[in-house]
Amino acid sequence: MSVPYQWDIVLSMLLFSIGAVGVLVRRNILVMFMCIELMLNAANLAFVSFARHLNDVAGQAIVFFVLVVAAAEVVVGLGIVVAMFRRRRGATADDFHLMKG
Amino acid sequence: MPNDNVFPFLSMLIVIPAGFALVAAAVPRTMGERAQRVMVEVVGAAGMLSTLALAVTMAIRFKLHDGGFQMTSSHQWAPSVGVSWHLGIDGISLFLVLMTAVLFPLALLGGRVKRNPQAHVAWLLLLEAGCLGSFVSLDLVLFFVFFELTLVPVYFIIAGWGYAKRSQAAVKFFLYTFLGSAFLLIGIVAVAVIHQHQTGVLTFDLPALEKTIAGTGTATQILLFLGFTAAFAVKAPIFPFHTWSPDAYAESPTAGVVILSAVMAKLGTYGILRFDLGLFPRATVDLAPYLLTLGVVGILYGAVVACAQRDLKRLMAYSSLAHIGFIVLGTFALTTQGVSGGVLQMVNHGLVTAALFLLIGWIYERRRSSQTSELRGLQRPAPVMAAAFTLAMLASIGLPGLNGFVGEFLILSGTFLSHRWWAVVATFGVVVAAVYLLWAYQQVFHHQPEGENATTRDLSWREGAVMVPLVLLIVFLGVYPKPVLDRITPTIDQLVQSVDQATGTTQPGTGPTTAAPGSRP
Amino acid sequence: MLSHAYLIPLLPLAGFLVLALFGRRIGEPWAGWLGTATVAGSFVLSLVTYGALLGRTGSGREVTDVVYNWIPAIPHSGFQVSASLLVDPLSMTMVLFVTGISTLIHLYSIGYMDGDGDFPKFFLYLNLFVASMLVLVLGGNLLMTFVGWEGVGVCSYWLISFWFGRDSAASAGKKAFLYNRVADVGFLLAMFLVFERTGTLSYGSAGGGGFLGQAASLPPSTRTAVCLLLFLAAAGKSAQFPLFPWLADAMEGPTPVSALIHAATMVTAGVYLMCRIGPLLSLSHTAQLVVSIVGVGTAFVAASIGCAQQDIKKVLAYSTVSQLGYMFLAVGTGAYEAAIFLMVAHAFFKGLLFLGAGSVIHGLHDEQDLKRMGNLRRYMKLTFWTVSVGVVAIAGIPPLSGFFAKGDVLDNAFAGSLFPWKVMWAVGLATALLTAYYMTRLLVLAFLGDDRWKAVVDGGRAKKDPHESPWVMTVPLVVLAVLAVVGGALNLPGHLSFDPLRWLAPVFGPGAFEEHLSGSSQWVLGVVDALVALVGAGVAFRLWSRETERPALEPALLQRSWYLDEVTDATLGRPGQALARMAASFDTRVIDGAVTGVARLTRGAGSGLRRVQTGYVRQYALGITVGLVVLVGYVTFLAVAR
Amino acid sequence: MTALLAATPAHLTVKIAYLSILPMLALLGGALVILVWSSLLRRPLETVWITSLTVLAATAALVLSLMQYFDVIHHGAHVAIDGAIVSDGFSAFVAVLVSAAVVVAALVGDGWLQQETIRGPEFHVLVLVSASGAMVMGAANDLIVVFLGLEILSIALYVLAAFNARRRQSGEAALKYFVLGGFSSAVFLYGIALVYGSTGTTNLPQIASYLAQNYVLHNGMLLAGLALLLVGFGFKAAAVPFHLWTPDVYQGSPSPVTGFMAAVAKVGAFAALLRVFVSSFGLLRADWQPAVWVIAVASLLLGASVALVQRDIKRMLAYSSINHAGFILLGLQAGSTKGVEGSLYYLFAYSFLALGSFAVISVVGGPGDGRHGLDRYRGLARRQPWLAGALALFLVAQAGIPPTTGFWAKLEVLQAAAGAHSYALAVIAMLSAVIAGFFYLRVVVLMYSPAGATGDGAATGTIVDTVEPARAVGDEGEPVGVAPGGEAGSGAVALLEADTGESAEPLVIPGTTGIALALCAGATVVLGIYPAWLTDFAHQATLLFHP
Repeated sequence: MSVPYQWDIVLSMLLFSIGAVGVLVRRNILVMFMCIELMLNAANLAFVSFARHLNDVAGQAIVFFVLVVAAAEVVVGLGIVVAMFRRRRGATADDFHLMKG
Repeated sequence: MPNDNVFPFLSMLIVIPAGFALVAAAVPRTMGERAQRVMVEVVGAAGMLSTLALAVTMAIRFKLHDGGFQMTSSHQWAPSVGVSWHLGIDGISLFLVLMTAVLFPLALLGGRVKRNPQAHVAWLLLLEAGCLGSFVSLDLVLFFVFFELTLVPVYFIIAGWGYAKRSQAAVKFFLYTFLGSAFLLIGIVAVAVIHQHQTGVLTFDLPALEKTIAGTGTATQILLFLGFTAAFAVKAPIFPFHTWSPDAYAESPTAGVVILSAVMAKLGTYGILRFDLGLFPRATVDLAPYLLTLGVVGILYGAVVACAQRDLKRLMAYSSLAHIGFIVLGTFALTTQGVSGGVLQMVNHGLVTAALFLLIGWIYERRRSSQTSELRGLQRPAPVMAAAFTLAMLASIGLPGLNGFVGEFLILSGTFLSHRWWAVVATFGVVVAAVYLLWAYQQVFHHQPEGENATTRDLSWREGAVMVPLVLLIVFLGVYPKPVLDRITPTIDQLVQSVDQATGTTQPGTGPTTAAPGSRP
Repeated sequence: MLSHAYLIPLLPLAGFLVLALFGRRIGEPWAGWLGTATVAGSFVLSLVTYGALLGRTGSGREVTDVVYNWIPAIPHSGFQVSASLLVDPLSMTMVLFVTGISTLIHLYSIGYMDGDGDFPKFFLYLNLFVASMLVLVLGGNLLMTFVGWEGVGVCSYWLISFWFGRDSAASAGKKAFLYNRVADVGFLLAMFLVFERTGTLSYGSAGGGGFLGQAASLPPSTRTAVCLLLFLAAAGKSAQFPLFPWLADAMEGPTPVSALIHAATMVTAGVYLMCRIGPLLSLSHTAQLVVSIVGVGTAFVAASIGCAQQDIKKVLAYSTVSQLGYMFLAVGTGAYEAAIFLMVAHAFFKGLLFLGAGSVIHGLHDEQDLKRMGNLRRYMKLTFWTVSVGVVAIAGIPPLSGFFAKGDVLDNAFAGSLFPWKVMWAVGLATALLTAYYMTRLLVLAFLGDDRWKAVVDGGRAKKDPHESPWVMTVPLVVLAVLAVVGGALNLPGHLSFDPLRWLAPVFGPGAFEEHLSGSSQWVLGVVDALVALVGAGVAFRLWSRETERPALEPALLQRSWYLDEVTDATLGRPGQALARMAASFDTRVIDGAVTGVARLTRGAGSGLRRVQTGYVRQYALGITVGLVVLVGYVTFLAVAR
Repeated sequence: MTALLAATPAHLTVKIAYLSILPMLALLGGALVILVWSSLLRRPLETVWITSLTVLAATAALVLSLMQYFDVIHHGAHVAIDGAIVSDGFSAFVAVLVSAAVVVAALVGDGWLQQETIRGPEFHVLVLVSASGAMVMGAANDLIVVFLGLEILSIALYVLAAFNARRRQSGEAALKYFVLGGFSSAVFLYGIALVYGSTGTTNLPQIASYLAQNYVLHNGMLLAGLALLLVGFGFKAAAVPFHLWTPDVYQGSPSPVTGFMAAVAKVGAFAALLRVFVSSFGLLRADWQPAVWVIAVASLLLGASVALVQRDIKRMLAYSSINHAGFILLGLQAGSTKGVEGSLYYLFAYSFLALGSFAVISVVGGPGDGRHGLDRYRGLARRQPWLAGALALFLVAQAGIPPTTGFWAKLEVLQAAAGAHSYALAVIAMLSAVIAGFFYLRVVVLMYSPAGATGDGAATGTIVDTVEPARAVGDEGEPVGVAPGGEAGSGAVALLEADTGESAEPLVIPGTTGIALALCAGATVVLGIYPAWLTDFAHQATLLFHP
């Protein structure tokens, strides 16, 4: 209770950074998805913390929107991944570079 | 601005060729190739001749002793961006319009193509609309639109009907000019924005802009001047922005090169005269020595390089560089005499180069070559062609009695009044011009012809019919330039006076009582 | 008639136009007769005009005839040029002899050009030439003179390269045009300067508002500059040192052309021009000095070359150059009348000589080498006698015209004080010696000695015997011979009621030099001249009547015209070509190279940048992150910095 | 109708002002109808009907957005749905543009679907949904609504990108687009969070008034949030350095989708970007202008120069779209209403050029939509003069040659840049346009060169000369030959192409694609010759910018 909201923000930033770095360093596409989810949730955490700090309910409502969006995104993303992996089993993100230059 | 005339001459001048271009493009293929060719060429000729008739009517109605714009036509076009359809004609543009209207039908008739005449004719008509539009536009953006519009037809004409390296040449021409226009467009926009900051009105109207821009600071004017001149210098071309021209001229089909060298080059010199002098008088006066130098360098350099050319069309390209140098010289002499000579020379150069390029094109048609090494003794089998070539060549050299001389003389003597030493150096260019042209003539027409050269056909009736008007004009303008000069000089005098007023200078006079020459700073 | 002077040049011009349009259909020989008729008509008209002018006095003898307004008045500078003709004693004298000689040579050409495929075209050019020449001498302002000046130049170009199938003829025509073109720069610059300083280009010498009337009020430097610039033009047209090599090459043209253009008329245009600006020239001693030095120098140099030439026409060509040098000497010493006198006399005897040479060439079936002639007097009697008259005349043996004309020039040089120690006179006298020498050599080699032409095998068969020319060719010979004999009478001082040269004086203005030698000195000088001429002729006769090969007397230096062509080639020709080639390669490599270089650079940048696009999605994400970090870094900087 | 709504008591119900969302509803409704109808039928619905319905829905949306526009003209701008959506000239302009683009995209898609014999309503439904997202972005009055619009737009596009199941590039494109899109969305969302944290609101006008009332110009967190927003927008708008996905995705996606993407996704992204930055963060102009300046310059130059060395037309146009993004950023960088006007005009012009170009490409790509090498365009003018003419027109217009909309677009943004004294930017932009001119022209050259490598010597020389530059570059570097990439069968495909040459199967322009092409070309030329209609529209739209 007595933790200042700034620490929540720092935490969310950390989470966000971990997510971002995860996208950059992990080759497994599913893990990359998870990292993106982590980033989104870091943003959610930030929203909630700010909302509490500002005494504004809107910030908390936003989280629901984000959750829905994230869910939709995952559905589509997984669909694409499945379609891709049906052709090439055990592929990583780095295996897809037909197009470049 | 009120419209001068009940009949919109100038708008029609643009609409007629453009409309005929559409008609020509719409002639169906289904009627058979022969019939289609005839149909298309009739449409082309009808369009160009009616344009010519219109232009002649305008010239007749043109009021003497009036330096201002006549037959103006002003309509809203894109008001929210400050662009209007403002057309007008004065002593500077009148004869360029006439020349354009004369040369297009001749180019069409003289430069017929075998393959796909439909597209050729349609592009030519569109090109004519673009060229005429550029000469009569009094709105900067409108001018730019026409100025750029000309690129596309020329590009397609070169790339479609040109010689071996046509694509390269066409692309080079397009991009080089496009690069120049990029600066012009920025300059145009900047001029309008400055005007807007001062008056709160967004407009590209030339007369309105001249009132404010002519009074802006010299530094600003110089920047804007350079932006405008970049485009014109490339188009003209002025040394050292000319290297597209030998390629483009050499690879163009006959009609293309005639228009390119005779008409479109004038867009550049016309642009300088119309926009640089009117909008940026201070920059003009400050930079005149540099442009004069470029002009003189162009005269000598073009002539010298022409001496080393072995292809008639490339030779003519460098020759044009030299002649454009004369026009630049006259323009930046900033004396009524020099500038008038420059305008006259634009017309003269157009007629003469058109004649020469047509002849070279015909030689190419017969001999499949324009290399001097492969042509020999053509005067024997083709005396009429040789005679026409001689006449055009002598006009190009500046023989008195032919049109090239009067312009050149006015330019040089006008420049001598204000910038003596530039005129002196430029006079030597007159000598070198004779060197390469006579050399080329000797190579191509003299000696004893052998083989194919000996059986070269002389001019056909069609070709003769194309040459006759050019020859008559070349002689007429040399013998009696008065009707032209009478209409040019009032406008030029007004222009030079406005430059003088804006900069607080006076153009030098003549006679024993005047101060030493070169008094203009 | 004075106000209809424009008809004089108009008639040959009309002939030109008719021939240009219908020449081929008119054909031979009627095209020639048409040309001759128009020129003869001009001659008649000029006679009438001349008479009309005689009937007037004082300033009435200067009539300006404005045909039309050529270049209308330009605002501010007031530049305005009319197509105007100036009818005065000087121009009418010129017109008279130009049309007269032209008529004769036209007539001669009908015979000479007989059978040429381009017969009508020859007369076309010839008529245009006459018209231009008449415009030149009648022009009422510098620009009109320039019109004629260039017109005769271009006709000369056409006529020299008339047989353009021969490379040498084509090149010679071009050479002539280019030399003249170089000189024209002087004419143009002079016009600019005159206009700038006086506001007009009209002559108007006797106070007609022209620049000559203002001559006295001009600063000396301007006067000198204008005179020297015009002299440059004159030196080109009249083949003065160092611009004379073209005239020798010009002999490639048909002989009537050489006679008319390159001896009698066109090449004297420079002298005419200098006489025309006499009022100005007389006020500039520097210019006078330059003109006379160049004149006498050219006279001597050309005469020396003439001594070693083998081609009959080249001998005559250098002789012409030399005689023109005399005329400039006269002009330079202020003796304009003497110059005009020599010009007219020279037109007679040099025209005669050329026509005679043409007759020889014609008779020998296009043989021009003196060493392959000989003993022609047996076959071509009339030609021999008329040519002999010409040689005696030009050599300066009394009482033929050459003696009086040349004597006049030398007397003036003797009396003049421009240059110390009579150097001018001495060099002039030496030239006279050479003149007599090489002309006699020509006569001897061609008409005396053995029938050397019989030994020449041309194309496997011996030459046919020479024959005398038809009457159309011999009549002009006879007429000119008569004129060459009696021409000296033109200037017999003060004994006739009408003195055709003295009346020119007003044209030249008050500054013109007036000969003030006593009668006895004139006699002495005349005797010296005659003696010198006889010595020269005698030496030549002795040396050449037996022997035809004397290498010691024909050194390469003289045969090759003092190597002037070689020097020109080395200093201008080849460096010029090298410059053109260098400039062309500079154009493609440097200027165009810069353009393509920019294009290549852009393309290089593109192909470098595309490597960033690796195709790996994680690297793309990295790219976005880098952008993000930079942006955040930037805003952090902003927040901290402020 | 608004009057009626205004009459209802405000406390009883959230004021909806339906007209402001009706265009979106029309699109979504159309999507729903198609979906429901086709699932109710036993047999799959004929594509003709689906297309017709889509066009109908889009046309309805177009009419409704025009009505919205005139409503705004007469009654002024207003907000709706509790301030979440705004109805002003700007949103109406975007709605008009998007719905018109949908009409074209649906027609092009129809032709492509028939060519590929793909049945089913999904393509059109996804297009409609995606477009509604773009429309939402144009009308969004709240950062969260922007985010929602962005996601609606994106998620549908991810699927569309993967739509060509037979091509592996299609899947790869979708994957890359999805991963990177998700990543940037997260960044964008975090940016919203930071802005929310600093200003206490996500409502755009409220942010603006907050900034106006509080002197928070040095708030690091706010600025960081702004930076993150810029990243998110920059990604969707394909601005350097957030552009890296663009070439791959444009190349891999089915051609009609690429066209749609280039047009609508850019419109949505830029619409929101302009509104957020100019209207809400306008006071921070001085802070973001330099960043936008750098991004614009980078986009202009990189887009133009890398496009120069491409040998695949879709990839080339992808880089060209990056270049265009740079031009549109000129308007943003000016930070003025004139700038917004310029950008809007540019978006309008570019959308139809992109749609048209990719429509041609989808036809030329042939069955399988796999052949996009530049060689494919050699001699096209002979085989298909109309197709070649249309593409030439679109390319020339993209180069900015008058009298086409492309020219007026450049004039508009240049005016804006000059008005903001960004002359250096203007010069760089025009230089990049010249570079761009080269590669547009290269395609034109190819199309108008005689077909077949075995033609007469002159013709071959021409082609070699023209394509030479690109080839030379490809050779000197690593073999980055874009031509069918590292694909297994690429060599064979290339060979096949080279062999068949001109005598390949005749190209058939599907009727619907033809109509679409005519629409695009007509818009380009007619609006180029009568520019006043569109310039005034953009001008008015900006004047009626809310607030």
